[in-house]
Amino acid sequence: MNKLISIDEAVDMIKDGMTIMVGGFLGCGNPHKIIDKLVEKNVKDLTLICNDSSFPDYGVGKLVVNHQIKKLIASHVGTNPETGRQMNAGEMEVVLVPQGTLAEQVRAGGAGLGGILTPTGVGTVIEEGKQKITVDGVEYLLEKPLKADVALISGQKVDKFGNIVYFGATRNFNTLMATAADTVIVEACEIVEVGDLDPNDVVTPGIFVDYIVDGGAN
Amino acid sequence: MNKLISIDEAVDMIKDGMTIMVGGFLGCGNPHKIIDKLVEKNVKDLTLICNDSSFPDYGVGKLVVNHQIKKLIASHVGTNPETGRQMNAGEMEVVLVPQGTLAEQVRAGGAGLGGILTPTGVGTVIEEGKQKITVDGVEYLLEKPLKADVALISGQKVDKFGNIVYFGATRNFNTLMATAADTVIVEACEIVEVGDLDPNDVVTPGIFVDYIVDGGAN
Amino acid sequence: MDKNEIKAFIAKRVAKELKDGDVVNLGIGLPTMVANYIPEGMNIFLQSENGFIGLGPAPEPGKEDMRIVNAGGQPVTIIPGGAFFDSATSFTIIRGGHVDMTVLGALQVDEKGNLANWMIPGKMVPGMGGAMDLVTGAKKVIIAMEHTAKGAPKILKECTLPLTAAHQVDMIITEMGVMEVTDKGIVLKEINPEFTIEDVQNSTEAELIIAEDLKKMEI
Amino acid sequence: MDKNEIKAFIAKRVAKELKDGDVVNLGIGLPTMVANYIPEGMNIFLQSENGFIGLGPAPEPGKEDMRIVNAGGQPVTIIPGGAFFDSATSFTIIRGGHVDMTVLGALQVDEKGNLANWMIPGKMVPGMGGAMDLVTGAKKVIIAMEHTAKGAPKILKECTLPLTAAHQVDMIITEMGVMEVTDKGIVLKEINPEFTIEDVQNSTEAELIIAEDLKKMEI
Repeated sequence: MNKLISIDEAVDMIKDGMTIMVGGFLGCGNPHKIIDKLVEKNVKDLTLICNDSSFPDYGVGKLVVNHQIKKLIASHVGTNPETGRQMNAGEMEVVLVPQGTLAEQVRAGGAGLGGILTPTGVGTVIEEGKQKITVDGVEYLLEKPLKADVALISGQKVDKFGNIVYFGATRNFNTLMATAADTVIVEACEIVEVGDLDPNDVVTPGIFVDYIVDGGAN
Repeated sequence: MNKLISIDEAVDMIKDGMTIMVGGFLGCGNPHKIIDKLVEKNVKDLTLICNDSSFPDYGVGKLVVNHQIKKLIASHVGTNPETGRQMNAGEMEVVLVPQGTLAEQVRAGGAGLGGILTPTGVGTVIEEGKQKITVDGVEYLLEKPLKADVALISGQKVDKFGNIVYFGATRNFNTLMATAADTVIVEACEIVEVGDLDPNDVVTPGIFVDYIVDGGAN
Repeated sequence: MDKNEIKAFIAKRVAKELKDGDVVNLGIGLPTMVANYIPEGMNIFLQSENGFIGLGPAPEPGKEDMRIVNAGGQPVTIIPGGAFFDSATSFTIIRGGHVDMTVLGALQVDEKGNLANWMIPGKMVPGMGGAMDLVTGAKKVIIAMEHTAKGAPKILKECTLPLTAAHQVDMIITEMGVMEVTDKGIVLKEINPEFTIEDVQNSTEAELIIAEDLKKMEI
Repeated sequence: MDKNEIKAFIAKRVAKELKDGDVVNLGIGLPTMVANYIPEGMNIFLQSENGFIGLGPAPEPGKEDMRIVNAGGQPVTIIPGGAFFDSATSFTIIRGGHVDMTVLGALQVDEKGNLANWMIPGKMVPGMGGAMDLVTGAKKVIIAMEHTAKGAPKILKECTLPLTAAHQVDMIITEMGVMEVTDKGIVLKEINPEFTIEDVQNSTEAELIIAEDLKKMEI
């Protein structure tokens, strides 16, 4: 039951062609050390599920710049010009999803739901190819769950069982992605002993977490 | 912006025939002082959405014993014999819902979703009268959102803006119901000043809470 | 064996199914007793659907805190490394496949893996609580129960009571043996040496398939 | 008025729509400036869709913490009484109707209340971020923008760019006036005295309905 592994061991679990989820919002809450190692090891053809593609030199943006992403599922790509370039050049497939829908899709994947009905996107191009379902006279889009092979998340304080406490705005998609992948790896700013976290304060229970990497203060 | 009111003022907002949600699980996390006052004022014909009907002499169970509930939506009623008696005698309508579905229905109500698709209940009597939707070859039940006129919840530490921190297993449906009613009233075990709670520790943000009642230690 | 010995025997055999690191949800009654027989040194994380993981033993008398109770409303404790959460998270864990094993009792279970344990129409309608989600979402569903109810079989060709879930039961453990529910039917894998195969079949409505390597049921 | 004065003028007029206790989400750019003009003594709770409520001003130089940033990734602060949460909770607030008002810019807006502000096909495809949810879920949607783009109308009979949301815009505030989107069309409710009704109509493709009690736009 030792969940502590090295960054190398963590990145070795990520193979060419895998689907990965990465927590974070414009880099805030990205697991930066793991991403840097992923760039170094140059794992290819990844499908990346992330809120955004961050900036070219910050967080997940580096994976795009290094041409490691085959397909990106995100809500916003405007802060990384390289994403737009690769998208327009046909080098990378980009699926744009409303942010609240993306959050619910990841959550549904983790919660064993077959999907959720959202009013967001009705009457827009977002509804193309999707089932529309009317409930009590109102139209909704059926949005399907998302899952991944590996979720790479970050936490502020993490105990050795994987219980996570977050700080500030780093939480974003990290809590959701922790539930929705076959393998969940958390990069911890600080690792503490089991029992050091108040069970009332834990945000992500450790049962969701498979491995812990010491990321040091970010 | 003063959200602090008396228990009398709180209960005066609940009128005969209203739909109320009450947080708690077999009484744990029920807003006990508000419930006692509701019994005293004898508000009638309520539709109650709660995980269960607790015990006859504890929490929401008292509302059942006092014949104040016209319709109960719950996942479990076995600990309160009076619920079964009224149900069998046709004095109270009882809708039994799987607990995880009830949680998602309340959450969907608060989150503006048109519903969720769950595998729970497929092939059982629970699917009667419900839309079945197949996603990627798997059958799910479409479960609709639930909302209420008033949500009565309880919190451990509550600041004067309504930010809530919970203790132990009292959390259960309280977080969800805080999002899903027109008026949300929290019974606080302890009331603290704005700024006393760490924004990283808040579980229910104060914007969801309309009124705060001082419940004292439960 | 008397009633209590039978229950303890079943609970002990269920405990042998546990694997280190498992997240487990135990139903009320006999299944709860499984917690007493977790092998030494094994880390098992008991989930309580009312809102936490890391269910510990009952508190010492006088130390009860009614804010920390199990899904039956009884005061309990939480172990170091545990965590409290709300009902949506609790059922994300349950429905989302994050519970490795759930152990539940049954009124009836059948050869298709159907389970009925939440109501007897017109007589007992306590509600399903979290059982429907548990049986649907847990990776492994074990039914732990006495083999018959007052002599009447509970393991049937087809359940007659309203179902808790269809096609979800993986294993049935009784005082008579250990059975696996397969596509072909119910396979008797282990037998309590106090009984013959005929005894077990006579107490079972469903036709049992006898495992080629039928073993002695040991605890 | 120069560009900056125009923007400040619009932001000041938007600020007059705020009510004590409102939960407000401000888009990037001009809408963000509204925060500078919140009336004294009024409690407004700014929601940041990346995960908190109680958005405060930029920190002092040297006190930036990259773990506390706004939806544009810029370091900010949180006010006392604020709270951090995850993206699911953030959009429960947004989609669930718990945001009283959102203020956003537009590429195009039309007389049916349709809004286009997230892409120009083949040219600019930044993604919708949280805008589609905000426009769908907020109780009141205000478009705050310059009335025209390089002289070309942005308030149209029908949007030609891909929509952000259909039928959701409640109010349009520009340097020329304040308009309400109604079932009958766009009603000019206030006019900046620097302009005539003809000026405003000439800068607007949609046919304006002039309010009977047309008022002077004041800030």
